[in-house]
Amino acid sequence: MLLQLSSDQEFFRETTDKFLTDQVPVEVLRRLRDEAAGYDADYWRRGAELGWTSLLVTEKHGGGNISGNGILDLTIVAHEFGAHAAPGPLIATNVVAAALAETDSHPDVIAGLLDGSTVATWCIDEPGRRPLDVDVEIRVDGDDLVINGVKRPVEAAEQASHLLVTGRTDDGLTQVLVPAETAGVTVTAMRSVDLTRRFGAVSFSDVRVPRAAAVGEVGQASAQVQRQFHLVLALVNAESVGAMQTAFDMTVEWGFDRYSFGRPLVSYQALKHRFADMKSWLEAGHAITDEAAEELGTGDDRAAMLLSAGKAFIGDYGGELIQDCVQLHGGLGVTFEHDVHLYLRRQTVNRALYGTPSQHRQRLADLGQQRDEAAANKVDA
Amino acid sequence: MLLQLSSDQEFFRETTDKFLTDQVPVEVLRRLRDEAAGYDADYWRRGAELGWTSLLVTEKHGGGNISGNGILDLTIVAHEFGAHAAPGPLIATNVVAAALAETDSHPDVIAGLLDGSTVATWCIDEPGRRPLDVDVEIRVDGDDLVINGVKRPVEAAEQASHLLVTGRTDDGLTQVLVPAETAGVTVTAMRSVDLTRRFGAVSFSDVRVPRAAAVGEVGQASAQVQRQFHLVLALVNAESVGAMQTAFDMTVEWGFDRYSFGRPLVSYQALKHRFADMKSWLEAGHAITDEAAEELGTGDDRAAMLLSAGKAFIGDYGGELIQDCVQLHGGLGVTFEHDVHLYLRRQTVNRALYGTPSQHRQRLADLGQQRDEAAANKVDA
Amino acid sequence: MSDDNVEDVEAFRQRAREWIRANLRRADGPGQTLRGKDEQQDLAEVAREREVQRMLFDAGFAGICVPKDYAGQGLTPAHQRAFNDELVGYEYPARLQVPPMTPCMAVLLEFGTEEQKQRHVPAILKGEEIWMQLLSEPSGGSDVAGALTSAVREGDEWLLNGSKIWTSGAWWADWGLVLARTNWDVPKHRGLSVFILPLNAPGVTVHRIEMLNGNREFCQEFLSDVRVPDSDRIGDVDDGWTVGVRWLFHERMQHNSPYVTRPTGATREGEKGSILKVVRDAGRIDDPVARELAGEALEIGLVTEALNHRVARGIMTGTMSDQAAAVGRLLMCVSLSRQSTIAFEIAGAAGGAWADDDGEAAERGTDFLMRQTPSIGGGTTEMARNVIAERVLGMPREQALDRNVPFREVPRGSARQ
Amino acid sequence: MSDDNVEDVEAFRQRAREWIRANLRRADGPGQTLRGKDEQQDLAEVAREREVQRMLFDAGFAGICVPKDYAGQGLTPAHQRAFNDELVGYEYPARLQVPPMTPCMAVLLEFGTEEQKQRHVPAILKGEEIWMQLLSEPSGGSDVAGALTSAVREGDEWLLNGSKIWTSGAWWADWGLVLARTNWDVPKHRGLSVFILPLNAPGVTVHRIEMLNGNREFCQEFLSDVRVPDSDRIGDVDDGWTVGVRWLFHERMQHNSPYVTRPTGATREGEKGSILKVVRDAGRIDDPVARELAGEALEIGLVTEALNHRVARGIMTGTMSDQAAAVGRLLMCVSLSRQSTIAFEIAGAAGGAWADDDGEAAERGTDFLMRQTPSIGGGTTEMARNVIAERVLGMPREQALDRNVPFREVPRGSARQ
Repeated sequence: MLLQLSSDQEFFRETTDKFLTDQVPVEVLRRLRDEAAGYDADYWRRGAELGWTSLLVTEKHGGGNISGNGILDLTIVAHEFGAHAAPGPLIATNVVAAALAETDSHPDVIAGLLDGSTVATWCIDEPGRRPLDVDVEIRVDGDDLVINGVKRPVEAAEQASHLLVTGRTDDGLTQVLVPAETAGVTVTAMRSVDLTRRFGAVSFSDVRVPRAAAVGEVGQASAQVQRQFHLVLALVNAESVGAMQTAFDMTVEWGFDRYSFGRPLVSYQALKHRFADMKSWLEAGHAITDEAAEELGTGDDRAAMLLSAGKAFIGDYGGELIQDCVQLHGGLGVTFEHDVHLYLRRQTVNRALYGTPSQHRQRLADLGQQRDEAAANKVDA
Repeated sequence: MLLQLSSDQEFFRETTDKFLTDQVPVEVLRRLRDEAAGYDADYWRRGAELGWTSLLVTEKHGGGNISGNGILDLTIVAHEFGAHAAPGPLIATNVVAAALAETDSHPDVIAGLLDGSTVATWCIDEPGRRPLDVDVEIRVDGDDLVINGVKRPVEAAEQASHLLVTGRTDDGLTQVLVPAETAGVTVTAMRSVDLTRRFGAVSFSDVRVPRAAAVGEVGQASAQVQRQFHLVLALVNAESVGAMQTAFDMTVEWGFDRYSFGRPLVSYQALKHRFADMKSWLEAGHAITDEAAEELGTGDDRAAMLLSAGKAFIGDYGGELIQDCVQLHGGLGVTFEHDVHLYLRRQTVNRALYGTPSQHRQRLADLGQQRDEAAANKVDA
Repeated sequence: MSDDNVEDVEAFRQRAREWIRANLRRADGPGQTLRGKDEQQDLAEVAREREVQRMLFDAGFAGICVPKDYAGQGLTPAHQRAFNDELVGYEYPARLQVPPMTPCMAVLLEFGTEEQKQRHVPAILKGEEIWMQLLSEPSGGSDVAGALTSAVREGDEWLLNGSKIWTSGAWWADWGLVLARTNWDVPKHRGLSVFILPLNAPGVTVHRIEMLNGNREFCQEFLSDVRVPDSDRIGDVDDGWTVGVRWLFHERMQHNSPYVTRPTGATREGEKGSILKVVRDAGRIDDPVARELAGEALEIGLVTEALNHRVARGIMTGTMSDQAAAVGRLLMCVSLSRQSTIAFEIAGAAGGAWADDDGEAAERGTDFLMRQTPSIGGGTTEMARNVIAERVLGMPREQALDRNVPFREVPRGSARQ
Repeated sequence: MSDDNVEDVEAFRQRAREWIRANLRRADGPGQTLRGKDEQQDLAEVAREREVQRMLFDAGFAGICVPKDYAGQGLTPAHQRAFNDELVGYEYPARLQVPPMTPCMAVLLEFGTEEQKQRHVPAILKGEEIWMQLLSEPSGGSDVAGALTSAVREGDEWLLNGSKIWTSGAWWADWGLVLARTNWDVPKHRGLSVFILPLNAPGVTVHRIEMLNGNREFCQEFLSDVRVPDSDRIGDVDDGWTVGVRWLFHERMQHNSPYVTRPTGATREGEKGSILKVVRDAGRIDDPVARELAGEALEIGLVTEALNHRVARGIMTGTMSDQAAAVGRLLMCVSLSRQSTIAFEIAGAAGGAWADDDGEAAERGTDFLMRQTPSIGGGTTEMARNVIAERVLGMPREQALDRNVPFREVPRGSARQ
C-alpha cells in the first residue's frame, strides 16, 4: 500500500477497514463458504455506500474519486479486501462500472452498481486460452448482435444480473452488456479454492441482444479491453499484497510468541533470514503495485509492463511468502481452523486468474520487444 | 561417486587421483590458461597409460574395463577429472574410441587413442540448435562422402587430428571420421570460461572423404548417435559432481576455520541450513549420476530419462551449490588467486554444453510422453 | 536364517508378480484427491485395506523384512523392493504402511519385550491391529521432546493426561504409541517414557481436525486419566528419549523403510497421475513452457528417487550414518512442494477455478494450498536441515535454552498453552 | 535555501536535457564487459570521466543535492532523479559516483570538519579528487568493525599499519577513507577511528587483485608506517564506529543515494543491454521458453527498481528507518544474480564457449562466474538479511562472542591472519 496516504485517503481506508473488521471477521468468512453467493446482499449494499463501486465512475454518472486518480484510490479498497480476505464482487463490479461510464452506456445499470443493488461481471477469459485471447464470436445480424462461445472462469457469474461480454467481430473486438436471463445464456458453477468468491462458466448459444446493448463501438473495443484488463491487474495485485501483508504480520507475531527449545522462533537465524526475504518480497509487492497503479491512473505507457511484472512477481513470491507463513505455523497452518489459509486462498486464486506468473512473463517479453522496437525507431527517426 | 567401489575400482580411482594431484595441482591449472592446448601432450600420454581411454574399447581392439560396466568405470575417472578440474580431452577421445570400437572401424586411430598419441573429437553440436538437432549435410557422391555445414562448440577442435562428424544423409544420420587436415575443414578458436579446455567452431566446406571413412552404416547412425550422446551426458554429469564435491569440501573446511564476530561461520544457523541444502544437492547429484551410469552400462531404457534428469539437476543445483561456495568465501571467492572458481568454471562449461538444464527438461517431457504412450499401449495390448 | 535359505530375488519377484496379478485389483485411476469423502466410504476403504493386508499375510508377502519369529518372511530389502516394483498399478493397503509399519512396528521390533512383540507384530502383519503414533502436541512444534503429556505412576499402572495431535486416522485405528513425560525435575530429554495404548481405552477422546482441503483424517486426542498397565511401557522409565530418537529415525526413513509395502514411485507421481496428464488436460501439450515445467517435475522426481535409493543403501551398508536419512527427506519435501507448484502453474486459470470435467487439471489449486504438508508432517524441513548440519556435517549445535535445565523451568512463551 | 528559490523540477529537467544532448557523448553500445582492458585504456577512461565531471560542475549539474556552501546545487533528490532520467543513453563519470560520491563524500559531509569539507567537497565535485574507501580487510569478511589495521598516535600524527582490501580503483584514485583500530583494550566497536589519506602517501603500496574474469580494478593496500596528521581524522578518537555505521548506511543506499549521478536503470539492464538482445543474438527470439526467461529478467528488474524508489522515498520521508535500505539492497542483489543466470541459460551452448561474433550472447558464461559479486561487495546479502531481521523487524540479535570483550581477546579462528 501507498507509503503516504492523504488524509482523505486514510479516512477512506480506515472506514473500509473498520467496516470489514466489523462485518466479515474470520468466523464469518469460514461460515460464508456454505452460502451460495459467498456474501450477503446487504453487506454489499452498505459497502457500495462507502464508495466501493463509485471511484472509477465520473461525477456525471454519479461517481467520484478522492485523489484525482480513481484507480489508485480503488487499490486502497482492494488492498483492504485482500488484508481481510473480504467477500464481494469488488473487481467484477468496478470493471463493468468503469466500462459503462467510459462509454456513456447503460446508465441505469451504472446507477444500480453505484448503490450496490446491481451486480455485474466481466466475461473475458476463455477455457485453455491466454488472457485477452478471445475466441467468442459476436456477430452483427441486422439490428442485433448474436453471441456464441464459452467464457470461464467468470467471477460472480451466478450472482450477476448483467454480463459484460468481450467477443470478436470480424477482425475487431466488441463488448456488449447482456442481461443474465437472456435466452441462450447458461451459467454453470465452477469449484474454486476461494471460500467466498464464486466462479462460473458462462456459455452463449445464439444469444441475441439489440445492437444498443453494445458497450462502445462494435469491432473497436481493443483499447478499451486493454484498459479493463489493466484495471483488473491493478486491483488483483493490490488485493494479493493485502493478503500477503496480513499473513506476514500474523506470522511475525507468531514467531515472537512461539517458543521452541526454550527460545522464541524469531531468535533462530535461519528463520530470521527467511523473514528478511519475505519482508523484501512484501515491500517489493507494495512497491510495484503502487507504482503501476500510479502510472496507470495517470495514463503512463510503462503501466502495462509494471502491471505484468507485478502480477508475475506477486503471484510467485506472494505464494512463496504465504506458504512460508504456513510452514512457520507448522501443522496448524494447514488446518481449516487456523486463519492463515484465508489469505493464502485469496492470493492463490488471484495468482491463477487473469494470467499466471508464467503467462505474464511471456507478456513482458512481448511488451519489452515492442518497447525496444519503438525505441529503435525513435533513434532512427 | 559410487558409494561402494570394488577394490579394483578403488585402486584405479586412487591411481588417477594421485596422478592428477601430482601432475596438475592448482598452480599448474592457473598456468595452463596461457598454453595453447591447455594440457601437456606428455601428461595426456601418461594418463592414457593409466587407462583413461581404454575402458570403452573392447579387448579385441586393445581396450578393457574393470567391472564389466565400462561406462561406470569411466565415470570414476570423470569424477576425478571434475574433482581436480583436470585438463585433457577425456570426453572427446572416449566418445570417439567407443564409436570406432563399436563399429569396428579405423583400428589405427583406436590404437592411437588408446596410447594417448592421438586426439580425436566428436563434432555434434550446431550453432543455435538443440542437442542432436543435426543440420550438417553428408552427401553420398559416388565412392565419396561430401560434408557441408558448421559444428560448434567442438571440444579440443584445434588439438584433434581426427574429427568424428555426425551429419544428415537424406532422412538418416551418418557418422564419418575426418582427418583434421582434410581440404575444406576450417577450425576457428572460440572463447570459453574453462581455463584448460579449448573449444572451436569447425566448418566443413565440400569436405570430401572416401566412403570407407564412414563410422557405421551411412544413414543408419541414429541409435549410435543416441548412445554417444548418452555417454557424454554420463561423463559430463560425473565430472560436474566431482567439481561440486571439491568446492563443497573446501567450503565446509573454510566455514569451520573462518571466524566472524568471534564465532566460526558454521555456527550460524542461516549458513548451516544452506550447507544442509547443498549437502542434499550434492548427494542427489551423486545419486542420479551413478544410477544413470549403472543403468546405461547395463542397457536399461530408463537411462535416457535419468541422464537428462541428472544433466538438468546438476546443471542448475550444481551451479547454485558452487555459487553458494563462492558467496561463503566472500570477495576471495571471485578472485583469480582463489581456487573455488576452478571448479565453478568446470561445472559452468559442462552446464552450458550438450544441452542446458532447460533443454534437458524439455527432453524429459518428450521422453516422459513416449514412456506414457508406450505404457498405455502396453496396457491396451 | 542362513543365506542358503533365502529365496532368489528374481524368483521371488516372479512369484510376487503372479500373485499380485491373480489376486489384487487394479488401482483406481489417478486423480484421487483428499477432499471430502464421507465417513462410510473411509471406513469401507479401511476395511478393504485390512482385508488386502490379510491376503498379503496369507500369501507370504506381509512383513517381507520382518523376522520369521514374528510371523514375517525374514527376507531382504531387495525382496521388498522387488515386491514394490511389481505392485505398481495395483491396490495396496496404503493406510497400514506409514505410520503403522514404520515407525510404529519398527519401534516395537526394536524396543518391545518379547511378549509385546509376540502379541502385536503378527496382529499388525495380519491387518488386525492398525497402529498410530501419538507424538506431537499442540504446544510442541518441532520440539517433540518437549512433550507436556504426563504419565504418573500408580502402583502397576500409569495415569496419562494431556493432548496429542496430528495423529492420522486415530478415529479408525486400534493402537497408539505414546510419548509422555514421567519426570518434570530433570532436563527435558531425561524425563520421558513411551507407552502403548488401545485407542478405545476409557478416557481417550478423539477429535477429527479439518484440514484446509476438507480432509479430516488427522486427529487430536485428549487423554484424561487414561490408565495404562506398566507392562505396556516400551523401554525404561524416564529413558523414553532413547526410544524417541529411533522412533524419529524410523519416521524419517519412511520412504526407504524395508517395512513399507507400496508401489515403487507411488510417493512421486503415481498417486496423482503423471504430470504430463495435467499438461494434456490443461490443453497445453504443445506449449513448450508447460512442457518444460512438466520436465522439471519429472527431473526432481527422478533425482529424489535416486537419492533415496542412495541414502537407503548408504545407511544399510554403514557408509552413511542413520542421520543421513534427513538428507533424502529434505530433498523429497522440497521436491514435492515444487511439484505441486508446477502442476498448479500448468493448470492455468483452472488452478483457481475448475469444472468437474477438467480432469487432471482440476483441484490443482487445492493441492497447492496443501503444498507444505510433507514439509511439516513427520518433522519439519527446518529440523531436517538442523540434523544434516549438526549430525551429518558435524557443525556446532544450536544454542538450546532448555538443555540442562529442569523441564518445569524452561521458558515457553505466550503461545505455549 | 528557501522553497521559493528552488527551480521547478520540470524546468530543471528541460535544462538538463538540453545540456546533456548538446554536451555529452552517446554512451558506447551495450555489451561492454569487465574483462581485460589494458592499463592505458583504463587511465584514459578515468581522465575522460574527470573531464565530464568538470563539465557537469561548470554547467551547474554536479552535486545536485550537495549544499551550495560546498559548491553543490542545493537542490532535491527529485532534481537528481530527473537528471538521471535524462542521462539515459549518454556517457557519465561512472567511476566517480560509487564509492567516491557515496559513501565517501556523504561521510565527509556528515562528519567532516568545516575545514575538511571546504577543502575536499568542491574538489570532489570538480573531478579533481577521486575518493575510495579503505574499509574491508583480508581477515575480516562481513565483520568490518573487526578491523586489524592499527593507528598509533605520535604527537600530532598517527602511524598507520595494516592492510585493506577490495578498494576499487585505488591504483588511479587520489584519496581514501580509512577505518583503523586505535584501541585494542576495549570491545571492538569502541576502539576504532576514521582517517583520510592521500593514496600516494609514503608507505602506501597498492596491489591490483585479479578477479576471475580478468578484471583488475580491485586493489589491496599495504600500509606500512603511513603518517597521517591528526587534522585528517574524521570524528572523535575511538568513536570511529559512529562514523562507520553511517558509512555503511551510505554504502547500502548507493542505488538510492541523492548524490549519485547515473542514468536511470543503469544498474538494471542498461549497462548490459536488454536481455531481449541476448535472446535475439542466441537465435531464440521465437522460442517461448527463452522468451519467458527474458520476461522474468524484466520482471525482477522492474520490481527491484520500484522497490528502490519506495525505500528511498520511505527513508526520505521518515516512514521507514534508515535500516530499510537493506531491504532494497537484498532484493537487488538477488535479482542481479538471477538475471545473470537467466542470460547464461538463454545463451545456451554459447554460455560455455562463444565466438567473437555472438553479439550479446557472448561472455554470458563470464558474467555467470561473477554472478555473486553484487551479493558480496558493499556488505553481503547475509548481513543485509541480519539487518532486516534485527533492525527492521526487531528480532533478537545474533549472539556475538566479541561483544563486551577487549578486542585483543576475541577468538579469531585459524583462517584469521
